[in-house]
Amino acid sequence: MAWTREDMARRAAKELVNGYYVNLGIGIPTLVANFIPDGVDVTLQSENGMLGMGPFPYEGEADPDLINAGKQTITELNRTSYFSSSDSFGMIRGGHIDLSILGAMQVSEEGDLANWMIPGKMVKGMGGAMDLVAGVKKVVVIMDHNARDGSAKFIKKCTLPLTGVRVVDMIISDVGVFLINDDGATLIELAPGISIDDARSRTEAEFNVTKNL
Amino acid sequence: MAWTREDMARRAAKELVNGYYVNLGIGIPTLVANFIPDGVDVTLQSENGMLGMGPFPYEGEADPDLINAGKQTITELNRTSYFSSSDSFGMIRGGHIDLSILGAMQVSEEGDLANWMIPGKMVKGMGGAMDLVAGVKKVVVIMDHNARDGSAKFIKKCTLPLTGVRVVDMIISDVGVFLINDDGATLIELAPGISIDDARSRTEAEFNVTKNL
Amino acid sequence: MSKVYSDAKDALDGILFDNMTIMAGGFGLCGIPENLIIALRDSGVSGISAISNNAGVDDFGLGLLLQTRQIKKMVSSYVGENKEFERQYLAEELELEFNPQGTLAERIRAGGAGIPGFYTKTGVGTLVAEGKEHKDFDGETYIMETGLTADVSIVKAWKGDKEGNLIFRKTARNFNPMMATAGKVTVAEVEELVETGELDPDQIHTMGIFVQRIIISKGLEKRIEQLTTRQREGA
Amino acid sequence: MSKVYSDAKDALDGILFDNMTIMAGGFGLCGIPENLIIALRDSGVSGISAISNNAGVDDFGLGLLLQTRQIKKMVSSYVGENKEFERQYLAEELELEFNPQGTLAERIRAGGAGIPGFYTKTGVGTLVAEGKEHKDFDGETYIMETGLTADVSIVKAWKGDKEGNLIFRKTARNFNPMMATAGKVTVAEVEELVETGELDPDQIHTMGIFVQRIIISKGLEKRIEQLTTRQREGA
Repeated sequence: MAWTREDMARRAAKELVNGYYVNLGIGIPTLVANFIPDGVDVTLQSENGMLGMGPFPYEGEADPDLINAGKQTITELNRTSYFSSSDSFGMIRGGHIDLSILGAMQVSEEGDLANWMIPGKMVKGMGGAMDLVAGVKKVVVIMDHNARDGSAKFIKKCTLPLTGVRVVDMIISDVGVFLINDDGATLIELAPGISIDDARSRTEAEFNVTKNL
Repeated sequence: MAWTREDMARRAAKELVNGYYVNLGIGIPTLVANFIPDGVDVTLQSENGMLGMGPFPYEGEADPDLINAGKQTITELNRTSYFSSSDSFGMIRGGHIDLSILGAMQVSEEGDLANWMIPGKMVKGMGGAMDLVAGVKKVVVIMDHNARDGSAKFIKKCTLPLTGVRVVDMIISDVGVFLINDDGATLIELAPGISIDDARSRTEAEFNVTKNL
Repeated sequence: MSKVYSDAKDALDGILFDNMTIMAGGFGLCGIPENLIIALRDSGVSGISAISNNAGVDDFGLGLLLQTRQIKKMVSSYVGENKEFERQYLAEELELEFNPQGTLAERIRAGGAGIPGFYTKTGVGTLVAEGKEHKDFDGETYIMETGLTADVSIVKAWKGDKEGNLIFRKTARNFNPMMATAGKVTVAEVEELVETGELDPDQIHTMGIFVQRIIISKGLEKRIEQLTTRQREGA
Repeated sequence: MSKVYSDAKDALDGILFDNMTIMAGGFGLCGIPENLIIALRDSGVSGISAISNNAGVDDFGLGLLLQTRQIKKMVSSYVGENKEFERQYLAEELELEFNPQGTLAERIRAGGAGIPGFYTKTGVGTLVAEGKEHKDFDGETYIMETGLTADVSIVKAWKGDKEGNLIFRKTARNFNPMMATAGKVTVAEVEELVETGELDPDQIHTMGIFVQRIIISKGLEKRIEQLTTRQREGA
């Protein structure tokens, strides 16, 4: 009864605060847009040069000049503005985006993130990930808690090349929710059917457990 | 029969080349716009954020949102574009402006320029002058050859605080025209009624004289 | 959580404190946030470090805050039009840091874009370079300048919408867009406030993300510093 | 001295040479200078160092120049959509320099704006920081990145006028405006070429000063990389 991808996205959506400017990564993070709570109004940024990203277009209405950072066709909203890539990353690097939600291959107990490169495999590139984790105020990772071979992804020290050092503030995985700050990592929520012992056995990183869990 | 201010401005206008983007400083340099040769089309930049500066407005038509870097009301042309101060100085610093014509208090024989500050007097500020001389491809100075007290302004080494080092490519004064490059300064034209000896006696800087003058 | 405030006083409420740093848009008197400057004066906040290309004139623009001695320090490129400024400066009542205009513009842009330092040729070999790090690139010498941010930026735009998207008009744009990005809080006054969606999304100069509070300008004077005109030929 | 050229071949005439550096605008296949890329391929120029956020797909965009082995090196942030790229890279026939996307964008802007180096937090502690100068500002560590320029930039705009002023449309803007500033020669292709004066001077994204040559795009394909749609409710 661990969390599904949708459950993780729904949980991540609780991190959205009314008025936030948010950048959602490719993959599960994109799903977060489907679970924005009622009464919470957030503006989605796409790093290729857009604030106020709308949903996919209706069939037959896709505009090749209007894509998101995942190169998917999208639509604009009333509030939308467009800008250049340098203005877009000025916004990101300058700390103007409140929240970034993205995927991970590994996260360390100090919040180091690896999500762009596996040595020996063809590297596609980091795109805007390094800029986002360096510049955005709060970084939330959504990931499967373990790799396909069962190995831990939340570990003491990343073994893969890093995307950023001490950048992750929260991990939402199928196991539960971990906060990471200067005091280290803390398990603050468990997915249904997951025990603290389950979480420990599936994690290499050291973490505290919040009271009353 | 030395050159008047208008003569100097007219001579400076000969440095304009068709297609050039030009920044004109405050004072005599502004007059250059009145002498643009027939068939030569240049675009005037104003560093407060405008390309394609037009003439003064007709009486009653001044627009407070439309001024030049000297804070004078002006007009726009067909080709005009507006932009921010950072874009404007990106243009200047990035070497996109072909020619800058400005005034000077002192110029050294190596092309050092002093035109913004007299120690002991209230300093108004350098405005955009340091950026212009550092970034523009060719810098032409228009100035009275001597100060009011008769002292030389084209000298071996500037005594006033500098605006830029080795930045002046040409001086146009009431005495004549001097080129400055890596070989030093060269007198290339004389105003009517001025002899080479006159020029030497009124100048502290060392300079060569072009053949056949 | 509307960004729209009723007036300048309301829009500055709760964000001012003594010895704060304020950026104020405008070039000369062109494109200055007139209402917000007056409200800043009326707030009585003191010890301001003001980052602004110019210092207004004696009785208008930032000159109003000089009259009341609310400004402790100016960071500017040119302050030639202000007698009170000159008096306070010569009496050493006012600190002054001159920046070349392009360096000032770029420092503000850098501050807003998360760039703490950059290199420029501007000012090499001059007083401006003293004490600054020098570095050679391709055989040419450059100096390092740092990014600038402010506790509050006050800017003036032509049109704005309720999301804080702004459009400027002609040379009234000048320093306003960069300053909007470099304020921890940015307050904008606009001549016309429209509904969200009325501005063309391709044509927005300052994105709403940079603007936290917005008001409609009231009673704009738009004073002209140097009225220069020509006569109609044959008139 | 018109900036308007008859077609892409004509517009590239006399400015290409082997082992040159070329910047090409676009994000994925969105906003790429389709005509100029094809003319570049047909010119046969070789040993190109290409600065472009992406590398196109196998049979479109910069992929066309990979097919013909005209590209020696790519400077990009993401090249995931191109099999031929992968083959050449793994066979060590192609050099590749990855830049974080924001760092790439800023390096290009810096190159066009006369800034030879700047500091950024992006990439600190990662492979990207190796060999780069580190510097602390206010207790945080940053790395120095350098400005980028190109011998020729090729960009794509929506509308342009005969002075070279350009306006981009929606997310097809992306890297095009900065690249226009960073080319020693910049060539633009536009969907619509209008008379000078028809574009609103407050709304020009790229000023004509940055554009030396301009053509009208012909037969634009505007290929969509990932068509994603939704169904109308109740449909």
